[in-house]
Amino acid sequence: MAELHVLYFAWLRERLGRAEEALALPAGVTTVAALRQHLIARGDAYAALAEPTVRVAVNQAMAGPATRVAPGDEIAFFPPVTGG
Amino acid sequence: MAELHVLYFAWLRERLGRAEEALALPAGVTTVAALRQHLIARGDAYAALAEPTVRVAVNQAMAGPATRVAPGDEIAFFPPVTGG
Amino acid sequence: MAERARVAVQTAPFDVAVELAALTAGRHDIGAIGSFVGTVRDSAGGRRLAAMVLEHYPAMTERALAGIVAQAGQRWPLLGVTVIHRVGRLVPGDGIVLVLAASAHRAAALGATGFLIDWLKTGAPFWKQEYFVDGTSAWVAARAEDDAAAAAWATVPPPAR
Amino acid sequence: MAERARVAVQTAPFDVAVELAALTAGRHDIGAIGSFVGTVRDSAGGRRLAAMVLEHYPAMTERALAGIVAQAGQRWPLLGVTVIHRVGRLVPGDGIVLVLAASAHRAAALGATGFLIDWLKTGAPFWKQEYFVDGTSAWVAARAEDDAAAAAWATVPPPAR
Repeated sequence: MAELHVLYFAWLRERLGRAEEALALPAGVTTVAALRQHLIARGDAYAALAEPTVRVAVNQAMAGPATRVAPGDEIAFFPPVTGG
Repeated sequence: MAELHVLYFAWLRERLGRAEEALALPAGVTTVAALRQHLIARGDAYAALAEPTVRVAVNQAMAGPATRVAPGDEIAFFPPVTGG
Repeated sequence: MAERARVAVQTAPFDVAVELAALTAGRHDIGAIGSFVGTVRDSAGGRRLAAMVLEHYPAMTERALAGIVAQAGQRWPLLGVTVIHRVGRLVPGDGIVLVLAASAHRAAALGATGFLIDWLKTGAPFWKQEYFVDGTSAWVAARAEDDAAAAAWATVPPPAR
Repeated sequence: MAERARVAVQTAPFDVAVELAALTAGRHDIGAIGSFVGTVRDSAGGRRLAAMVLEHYPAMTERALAGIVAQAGQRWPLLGVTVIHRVGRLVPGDGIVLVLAASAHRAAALGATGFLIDWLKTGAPFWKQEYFVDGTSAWVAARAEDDAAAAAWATVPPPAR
Protein backbone atom coordinates (compact mmCIF):
# COMPACT_ATOMS: atom_id res chain seq x y z
CA MET A 1 0.00 0.00 0.00
CA ALA A 2 1.53 3.30 -1.11
CA GLU A 3 0.46 5.06 2.04
CA LEU A 4 2.23 6.81 4.87
CA HIS A 5 0.88 6.68 8.38
CA VAL A 6 1.40 10.16 9.83
CA LEU A 7 1.16 10.92 13.56
CA TYR A 8 1.06 14.22 15.45
CA PHE A 9 1.72 14.73 19.15
CA ALA A 10 1.26 17.33 21.88
CA TRP A 11 0.50 20.86 20.69
CA LEU A 12 0.91 19.84 17.04
CA ARG A 13 -1.90 17.34 17.52
CA GLU A 14 -4.03 20.09 19.05
CA ARG A 15 -3.31 22.65 16.33
CA LEU A 16 -3.99 20.18 13.55
CA GLY A 17 -7.05 18.84 15.29
CA ARG A 18 -5.98 15.29 14.60
CA ALA A 19 -3.64 12.68 16.06
CA GLU A 20 -3.02 10.79 12.85
CA GLU A 21 -3.85 10.53 9.20
CA ALA A 22 -3.19 8.23 6.26
CA LEU A 23 -1.46 9.94 3.38
CA ALA A 24 -0.81 8.71 -0.13
CA LEU A 25 2.90 9.18 -0.70
CA PRO A 26 3.01 12.27 -2.95
CA ALA A 27 4.90 11.94 -6.22
CA GLY A 28 8.52 13.06 -5.89
CA VAL A 29 8.52 12.94 -2.09
CA THR A 30 11.33 10.69 -0.92
CA THR A 31 12.70 12.47 2.17
CA VAL A 32 11.48 13.84 5.49
CA ALA A 33 12.24 17.39 4.32
CA ALA A 34 10.17 16.98 1.16
CA LEU A 35 7.26 15.44 3.07
CA ARG A 36 7.35 18.27 5.59
CA GLN A 37 7.29 20.88 2.80
CA HIS A 38 4.43 19.03 1.15
CA LEU A 39 2.38 19.14 4.35
CA ILE A 40 3.24 22.79 5.10
CA ALA A 41 2.03 23.66 1.57
CA ARG A 42 -1.45 22.50 2.58
CA GLY A 43 -1.63 25.78 4.51
CA ASP A 44 -3.82 26.67 7.49
CA ALA A 45 -2.95 24.70 10.59
CA TYR A 46 -0.26 22.75 8.75
CA ALA A 47 1.88 25.86 8.85
CA ALA A 48 2.69 24.70 12.39
CA LEU A 49 5.00 22.10 10.85
CA ALA A 50 7.25 24.95 9.71
CA GLU A 51 8.11 25.64 13.36
CA PRO A 52 11.85 24.84 13.41
CA THR A 53 11.71 23.04 16.76
CA VAL A 54 9.33 20.39 15.41
CA ARG A 55 11.02 16.98 15.35
CA VAL A 56 10.36 14.03 13.10
CA ALA A 57 10.59 10.29 13.67
CA VAL A 58 10.43 7.70 10.91
CA ASN A 59 9.33 4.24 12.00
CA GLN A 60 9.81 5.21 15.66
CA ALA A 61 13.38 6.40 15.27
CA MET A 62 14.49 10.03 15.29
CA ALA A 63 15.00 11.27 11.75
CA GLY A 64 16.71 14.18 10.01
CA PRO A 65 15.68 16.16 6.93
CA ALA A 66 17.46 13.74 4.62
CA THR A 67 15.97 10.57 6.09
CA ARG A 68 14.19 8.57 3.38
CA VAL A 69 10.47 8.01 3.53
CA ALA A 70 8.84 5.10 1.70
CA PRO A 71 5.37 3.63 1.39
CA GLY A 72 4.24 1.93 4.58
CA ASP A 73 6.41 4.13 6.84
CA GLU A 74 5.12 5.59 10.09
CA ILE A 75 6.08 9.27 10.22
CA ALA A 76 5.61 11.22 13.45
CA PHE A 77 5.83 14.99 13.95
CA PHE A 78 6.18 16.38 17.45
CA PRO A 79 7.60 19.19 19.59
CA PRO A 80 10.77 18.64 21.62
CA VAL A 81 10.12 16.03 24.29
CA THR A 82 9.49 17.07 27.90
CA GLY A 83 9.30 13.84 29.89
CA GLY A 84 11.35 12.72 32.86
CA MET B 1 41.46 17.26 85.88
CA ALA B 2 44.77 17.18 83.98
CA GLU B 3 43.78 14.06 82.10
CA LEU B 4 43.29 13.18 78.48
CA HIS B 5 40.67 10.72 77.41
CA VAL B 6 42.24 8.64 74.66
CA LEU B 7 40.22 6.41 72.31
CA TYR B 8 41.30 3.78 69.79
CA PHE B 9 39.22 2.37 66.95
CA ALA B 10 39.19 -0.54 64.51
CA TRP B 11 42.49 -2.41 64.14
CA LEU B 12 44.26 0.03 66.46
CA ARG B 13 41.82 -0.93 69.21
CA GLU B 14 42.52 -4.60 68.52
CA ARG B 15 46.30 -4.21 68.45
CA LEU B 16 46.36 -2.19 71.65
CA GLY B 17 43.85 -4.46 73.32
CA ARG B 18 41.88 -1.51 74.57
CA ALA B 19 39.26 0.91 73.30
CA GLU B 20 40.16 3.76 75.62
CA GLU B 21 42.35 4.91 78.40
CA ALA B 22 42.77 7.89 80.69
CA LEU B 23 46.17 9.50 80.44
CA ALA B 24 47.73 12.18 82.62
CA LEU B 25 48.87 14.88 80.22
CA PRO B 26 52.64 14.32 80.08
CA ALA B 27 54.85 17.31 80.85
CA GLY B 28 55.84 19.19 77.73
CA VAL B 29 53.17 17.58 75.54
CA THR B 30 51.04 20.30 73.95
CA THR B 31 50.39 18.99 70.42
CA VAL B 32 48.98 15.93 68.71
CA ALA B 33 52.42 15.12 67.28
CA ALA B 34 54.04 15.21 70.71
CA LEU B 35 51.30 13.08 72.26
CA ARG B 36 51.65 10.54 69.47
CA GLN B 37 55.43 10.34 69.98
CA HIS B 38 54.92 9.97 73.71
CA LEU B 39 52.58 7.01 73.17
CA ILE B 40 54.80 5.38 70.52
CA ALA B 41 57.69 5.59 72.98
CA ARG B 42 55.80 3.24 75.28
CA GLY B 43 56.81 0.53 72.81
CA ASP B 44 55.19 -2.85 72.16
CA ALA B 45 51.74 -2.52 70.64
CA TYR B 46 51.89 1.29 70.78
CA ALA B 47 54.33 1.13 67.85
CA ALA B 48 51.15 0.79 65.77
CA LEU B 49 50.58 4.52 66.29
CA ALA B 50 53.65 5.15 64.14
CA GLU B 51 51.76 3.81 61.12
CA PRO B 52 51.55 6.92 58.91
CA THR B 53 47.95 6.29 57.86
CA VAL B 54 46.70 6.56 61.46
CA ARG B 55 44.47 9.61 61.87
CA VAL B 56 43.78 11.68 64.95
CA ALA B 57 40.72 13.56 66.13
CA VAL B 58 40.71 16.03 69.00
CA ASN B 59 37.36 16.58 70.65
CA GLN B 60 35.59 14.81 67.76
CA ALA B 61 37.13 16.95 65.04
CA MET B 62 39.87 15.82 62.66
CA ALA B 63 43.23 17.10 63.83
CA GLY B 64 46.69 17.58 62.37
CA PRO B 65 50.12 17.10 63.98
CA ALA B 66 50.15 20.72 65.20
CA THR B 67 46.68 20.64 66.76
CA ARG B 68 46.91 21.61 70.46
CA VAL B 69 45.99 19.15 73.15
CA ALA B 70 44.95 20.29 76.60
CA PRO B 71 43.72 18.68 79.82
CA GLY B 72 40.19 17.35 79.44
CA ASP B 73 40.48 16.77 75.71
CA GLU B 74 39.17 13.65 74.03
CA ILE B 75 41.86 12.33 71.66
CA ALA B 76 41.00 9.54 69.21
CA PHE B 77 43.41 7.52 67.08
CA PHE B 78 42.06 5.49 64.19
CA PRO B 79 42.78 4.11 60.72
CA PRO B 80 41.33 5.82 57.64
CA VAL B 81 37.56 5.53 57.71
CA THR B 82 35.79 2.93 55.56
CA GLY B 83 32.08 3.60 55.98
CA GLY B 84 29.46 4.35 53.37
CA MET C 1 23.96 -5.03 29.44
CA ALA C 2 22.18 -4.95 32.75
CA GLU C 3 21.36 -8.42 33.98
CA ARG C 4 17.93 -7.26 35.09
CA ALA C 5 16.28 -4.60 32.99
CA ARG C 6 12.71 -3.53 33.58
CA VAL C 7 11.10 -0.77 31.55
CA ALA C 8 7.48 0.27 31.95
CA VAL C 9 5.17 3.06 30.87
CA GLN C 10 2.05 3.10 32.97
CA THR C 11 -0.79 5.23 34.30
CA ALA C 12 -0.63 3.55 37.72
CA PRO C 13 1.64 4.88 40.48
CA PHE C 14 4.94 3.11 41.04
CA ASP C 15 6.04 1.76 44.39
CA VAL C 16 9.72 2.42 45.02
CA ALA C 17 9.96 -0.23 47.72
CA VAL C 18 8.44 -2.91 45.50
CA GLU C 19 10.74 -1.97 42.62
CA LEU C 20 13.83 -1.92 44.84
CA ALA C 21 12.92 -5.33 46.23
CA ALA C 22 12.38 -6.76 42.74
CA LEU C 23 15.69 -5.35 41.54
CA THR C 24 17.71 -6.79 44.39
CA ALA C 25 15.78 -9.99 45.25
CA GLY C 26 18.13 -12.91 45.69
CA ARG C 27 21.12 -10.84 44.60
CA HIS C 28 24.16 -10.52 46.83
CA ASP C 29 26.54 -9.16 44.21
CA ILE C 30 24.91 -5.71 44.25
CA GLY C 31 26.73 -3.21 46.42
CA ALA C 32 25.12 0.04 45.31
CA ILE C 33 21.76 1.20 44.07
CA GLY C 34 21.26 4.71 42.74
CA SER C 35 17.78 6.00 42.29
CA PHE C 36 15.92 9.01 41.05
CA VAL C 37 12.28 9.89 41.57
CA GLY C 38 10.73 12.78 39.71
CA THR C 39 7.54 14.22 41.17
CA VAL C 40 4.92 16.77 40.17
CA ARG C 41 5.49 20.15 41.82
CA ASP C 42 2.62 22.43 42.77
CA SER C 43 3.87 25.45 40.88
CA ALA C 44 5.43 26.16 37.50
CA GLY C 45 6.64 29.51 36.29
CA GLY C 46 5.10 31.15 39.35
CA ARG C 47 1.64 29.72 38.68
CA ARG C 48 -0.19 27.21 40.88
CA LEU C 49 -0.45 23.85 39.21
CA ALA C 50 -3.65 21.81 39.51
CA ALA C 51 -2.62 18.84 37.40
CA MET C 52 -0.32 17.64 34.67
CA VAL C 53 -1.19 15.38 31.76
CA LEU C 54 1.54 13.28 30.21
CA GLU C 55 1.19 12.09 26.63
CA HIS C 56 3.56 9.76 24.82
CA TYR C 57 4.15 7.94 21.55
CA PRO C 58 3.76 4.34 22.66
CA ALA C 59 5.42 2.51 19.78
CA MET C 60 8.45 4.77 19.97
CA THR C 61 8.62 5.02 23.76
CA GLU C 62 9.27 1.36 24.10
CA ARG C 63 12.13 1.45 21.61
CA ALA C 64 13.59 4.63 23.05
CA LEU C 65 13.58 3.36 26.63
CA ALA C 66 15.10 0.02 25.67
CA GLY C 67 17.77 1.89 23.71
CA ILE C 68 18.60 4.20 26.60
CA VAL C 69 18.85 1.30 29.03
CA ALA C 70 21.12 -0.58 26.61
CA GLN C 71 23.38 2.46 26.30
CA ALA C 72 23.66 2.71 30.09
CA GLY C 73 24.56 -0.98 30.20
CA GLN C 74 27.37 -0.40 27.72
CA ARG C 75 28.80 2.47 29.76
CA TRP C 76 28.66 0.96 33.22
CA PRO C 77 28.85 -2.58 34.64
CA LEU C 78 25.22 -2.63 35.76
CA LEU C 79 23.57 -5.53 37.52
CA GLY C 80 20.06 -4.19 37.12
CA VAL C 81 18.10 -1.22 35.80
CA THR C 82 14.50 -0.17 36.31
CA VAL C 83 12.86 2.68 34.42
CA ILE C 84 9.19 3.47 34.99
CA HIS C 85 7.54 6.48 33.42
CA ARG C 86 3.96 7.41 34.13
CA VAL C 87 1.52 8.86 31.62
CA GLY C 88 -1.97 10.31 31.94
CA ARG C 89 -3.21 12.75 34.56
CA LEU C 90 -1.02 13.43 37.60
CA VAL C 91 -1.44 15.87 40.47
CA PRO C 92 1.15 17.64 42.65
CA GLY C 93 3.06 15.17 44.78
CA ASP C 94 2.54 12.29 42.35
CA GLY C 95 5.56 10.40 41.08
CA ILE C 96 6.29 10.90 37.37
CA VAL C 97 9.38 8.84 36.77
CA LEU C 98 11.50 6.30 38.61
CA VAL C 99 15.02 5.27 37.70
CA LEU C 100 16.95 2.60 39.60
CA ALA C 101 20.44 1.45 38.68
CA ALA C 102 22.27 -1.31 40.56
CA SER C 103 25.94 -2.16 40.39
CA ALA C 104 28.71 -3.57 42.51
CA HIS C 105 30.01 -0.06 43.24
CA ARG C 106 28.55 3.38 43.75
CA ALA C 107 30.19 5.28 40.88
CA ALA C 108 28.48 3.07 38.30
CA ALA C 109 25.13 3.11 40.10
CA LEU C 110 25.01 6.90 40.48
CA GLY C 111 26.54 7.58 37.08
CA ALA C 112 23.97 5.41 35.32
CA THR C 113 21.13 6.96 37.33
CA GLY C 114 22.13 10.46 36.21
CA PHE C 115 22.68 9.34 32.61
CA LEU C 116 19.29 7.64 32.42
CA ILE C 117 17.31 10.58 33.78
CA ASP C 118 19.18 13.07 31.59
CA TRP C 119 18.38 11.01 28.50
CA LEU C 120 14.79 10.35 29.53
CA LYS C 121 14.28 14.10 29.58
CA THR C 122 15.57 14.59 26.04
CA GLY C 123 15.41 11.31 24.18
CA ALA C 124 12.10 9.67 25.07
CA PRO C 125 8.84 10.79 23.43
CA PHE C 126 6.89 12.15 26.38
CA TRP C 127 5.14 15.52 26.50
CA LYS C 128 3.77 17.31 29.54
CA GLN C 129 0.79 19.63 29.56
CA GLU C 130 0.29 21.69 32.70
CA TYR C 131 -3.18 22.63 33.98
CA PHE C 132 -3.17 25.58 36.32
CA VAL C 133 -5.46 26.46 39.21
CA ASP C 134 -6.48 29.60 37.29
CA GLY C 135 -8.05 27.45 34.56
CA THR C 136 -5.36 27.93 31.95
CA SER C 137 -3.12 25.25 30.54
CA ALA C 138 0.16 25.11 28.67
CA TRP C 139 2.46 22.57 27.09
CA VAL C 140 5.77 22.44 28.92
CA ALA C 141 8.57 23.87 26.81
CA ALA C 142 11.75 21.87 26.42
CA ARG C 143 14.64 23.35 28.38
CA ALA C 144 17.95 24.07 26.72
CA GLU C 145 19.71 23.01 29.91
CA ASP C 146 18.15 19.54 29.62
CA ASP C 147 19.57 19.14 26.14
CA ALA C 148 22.93 20.34 27.44
CA ALA C 149 22.85 17.83 30.30
CA ALA C 150 22.13 14.94 27.95
CA ALA C 151 24.65 16.10 25.35
CA ALA C 152 27.35 16.42 28.00
CA TRP C 153 27.37 12.64 28.38
CA ALA C 154 28.65 12.32 24.83
CA THR C 155 31.85 14.03 25.97
CA VAL C 156 32.31 11.81 29.03
CA PRO C 157 34.32 8.73 28.16
CA PRO C 158 32.82 5.51 29.45
CA PRO C 159 34.54 4.58 32.72
CA ALA C 160 37.09 1.81 32.91
CA ARG C 161 35.40 -1.53 33.53
CA MET D 1 20.30 24.34 54.73
CA ALA D 2 17.90 21.53 53.96
CA GLU D 3 14.45 22.20 55.33
CA ARG D 4 14.16 18.62 56.50
CA ALA D 5 17.33 16.97 57.67
CA ARG D 6 17.34 13.55 59.27
CA VAL D 7 20.56 11.84 60.31
CA ALA D 8 20.64 8.49 62.07
CA VAL D 9 23.15 5.84 63.03
CA GLN D 10 21.42 2.62 63.93
CA THR D 11 21.75 -1.15 64.13
CA ALA D 12 18.22 -1.67 62.77
CA PRO D 13 17.54 -1.96 59.04
CA PHE D 14 16.23 1.12 57.26
CA ASP D 15 13.08 1.13 55.16
CA VAL D 16 13.54 3.17 52.01
CA ALA D 17 9.79 3.53 51.45
CA VAL D 18 9.21 4.83 54.98
CA GLU D 19 12.09 7.29 54.67
CA LEU D 20 10.94 8.52 51.25
CA ALA D 21 7.44 9.02 52.58
CA ALA D 22 8.72 10.93 55.61
CA LEU D 23 10.91 13.14 53.44
CA THR D 24 8.13 14.08 51.05
CA ALA D 25 5.02 13.97 53.26
CA GLY D 26 2.84 17.01 52.71
CA ARG D 27 5.41 18.59 50.37
CA HIS D 28 4.46 19.60 46.88
CA ASP D 29 7.48 21.79 46.17
CA ILE D 30 9.78 18.80 45.74
CA GLY D 31 10.30 17.82 42.12
CA ALA D 32 13.25 15.47 42.41
CA ILE D 33 14.59 12.96 44.91
CA GLY D 34 17.97 11.36 44.46
CA SER D 35 18.85 8.35 46.52
CA PHE D 36 21.68 5.99 47.16
CA VAL D 37 21.56 2.64 48.94
CA GLY D 38 24.78 0.83 49.78
CA THR D 39 24.47 -2.89 50.46
CA VAL D 40 26.72 -5.69 51.68
CA ARG D 41 28.11 -7.80 48.82
CA ASP D 42 28.80 -11.49 49.20
CA SER D 43 32.41 -11.32 48.10
CA ALA D 44 35.38 -9.08 48.69
CA GLY D 45 38.78 -9.42 47.06
CA GLY D 46 37.70 -12.74 45.60
CA ARG D 47 36.76 -14.22 48.98
CA ARG D 48 33.25 -15.20 50.06
CA LEU D 49 31.92 -12.89 52.71
CA ALA D 50 29.89 -14.27 55.61
CA ALA D 51 29.29 -11.02 57.47
CA MET D 52 30.53 -7.52 58.05
CA VAL D 53 30.78 -5.66 61.33
CA LEU D 54 30.62 -1.89 61.33
CA GLU D 55 32.16 0.07 64.16
CA HIS D 56 31.96 3.83 64.65
CA TYR D 57 32.94 6.66 66.97
CA PRO D 58 29.54 7.78 68.20
CA ALA D 59 30.37 11.22 69.56
CA MET D 60 32.19 12.16 66.39
CA THR D 61 29.81 10.47 63.94
CA GLU D 62 26.97 12.72 64.95
CA ARG D 63 29.05 15.85 64.39
CA ALA D 64 30.54 14.58 61.15
CA LEU D 65 27.17 13.66 59.65
CA ALA D 66 25.57 16.93 60.66
CA GLY D 67 28.53 18.78 59.15
CA ILE D 68 28.31 16.89 55.86
CA VAL D 69 24.58 17.49 55.59
CA ALA D 70 25.11 21.20 56.29
CA GLN D 71 27.76 21.38 53.56
CA ALA D 72 25.39 19.78 51.06
CA GLY D 73 22.73 22.32 52.02
CA GLN D 74 25.16 25.14 51.30
CA ARG D 75 26.00 23.78 47.87
CA TRP D 76 22.52 22.92 46.62
CA PRO D 77 19.01 24.29 47.24
CA LEU D 78 17.83 21.20 49.09
CA LEU D 79 14.35 20.73 50.48
CA GLY D 80 15.23 17.65 52.50
CA VAL D 81 18.07 15.27 53.28
CA THR D 82 18.10 11.88 54.97
CA VAL D 83 21.28 10.03 55.92
CA ILE D 84 21.06 6.70 57.73
CA HIS D 85 24.15 4.62 58.42
CA ARG D 86 23.95 1.23 60.02
CA VAL D 87 26.45 -0.20 62.49
CA GLY D 88 26.90 -3.63 64.02
CA ARG D 89 26.75 -6.98 62.25
CA LEU D 90 25.41 -7.10 58.70
CA VAL D 91 25.17 -9.97 56.22
CA PRO D 92 25.25 -9.99 52.40
CA GLY D 93 22.22 -8.25 50.96
CA ASP D 94 21.74 -6.03 54.03
CA GLY D 95 21.56 -2.28 53.56
CA ILE D 96 24.52 -0.37 55.00
CA VAL D 97 23.78 3.24 54.17
CA LEU D 98 20.90 5.28 52.79
CA VAL D 99 21.15 8.79 51.38
CA LEU D 100 18.12 10.73 50.16
CA ALA D 101 18.28 14.29 48.82
CA ALA D 102 15.20 16.21 47.71
CA SER D 103 15.09 19.40 45.70
CA ALA D 104 12.92 21.20 43.18
CA HIS D 105 15.10 19.96 40.33
CA ARG D 106 17.11 16.87 39.49
CA ALA D 107 20.60 18.35 39.20
CA ALA D 108 20.57 19.41 42.86
CA ALA D 109 19.02 16.16 44.06
CA LEU D 110 21.49 13.93 42.24
CA GLY D 111 24.47 16.20 42.87
CA ALA D 112 23.82 16.25 46.61
CA THR D 113 23.27 12.48 46.68
CA GLY D 114 26.68 11.88 45.09
CA PHE D 115 28.38 14.45 47.30
CA LEU D 116 26.91 12.98 50.48
CA ILE D 117 27.90 9.40 49.74
CA ASP D 118 31.40 10.42 48.61
CA TRP D 119 31.92 12.30 51.85
CA LEU D 120 30.35 9.59 53.99
CA LYS D 121 32.98 7.22 52.64
CA THR D 122 35.89 9.45 53.59
CA GLY D 123 34.77 11.90 56.26
CA ALA D 124 32.63 9.96 58.73
CA PRO D 125 34.22 7.76 61.41
CA PHE D 126 32.98 4.30 60.42
CA TRP D 127 35.13 1.21 60.03
CA LYS D 128 34.23 -2.09 58.39
CA GLN D 129 35.56 -5.47 59.36
CA GLU D 130 34.86 -8.32 56.96
CA TYR D 131 34.31 -11.89 58.13
CA PHE D 132 34.85 -14.48 55.46
CA VAL D 133 33.28 -17.89 54.94
CA ASP D 134 36.74 -19.43 55.34
CA GLY D 135 36.86 -18.22 58.95
CA THR D 136 39.30 -15.37 58.45
CA SER D 137 38.55 -11.71 58.94
CA ALA D 138 40.08 -8.42 57.88
CA TRP D 139 39.56 -4.72 58.35
CA VAL D 140 38.57 -3.05 55.11
CA ALA D 141 41.36 -0.83 53.79
CA ALA D 142 40.51 2.71 52.73
CA ARG D 143 40.57 3.12 48.96
CA ALA D 144 42.57 5.90 47.34
CA GLU D 145 39.79 6.31 44.78
CA ASP D 146 37.33 7.13 47.55
CA ASP D 147 39.59 9.92 48.78
CA ALA D 148 39.92 11.14 45.21
CA ALA D 149 36.13 11.13 44.71
CA ALA D 150 35.57 13.18 47.86
CA ALA D 151 38.45 15.54 47.15
CA ALA D 152 37.15 16.15 43.62
CA TRP D 153 34.16 17.99 45.09
CA ALA D 154 36.50 20.68 46.39
CA THR D 155 37.29 21.56 42.77
CA VAL D 156 33.64 21.69 41.69
CA PRO D 157 32.23 25.15 42.20
CA PRO D 158 28.84 25.19 43.93
CA PRO D 159 26.10 25.47 41.27
CA ALA D 160 24.25 28.69 40.65
CA ARG D 161 21.22 28.90 42.90
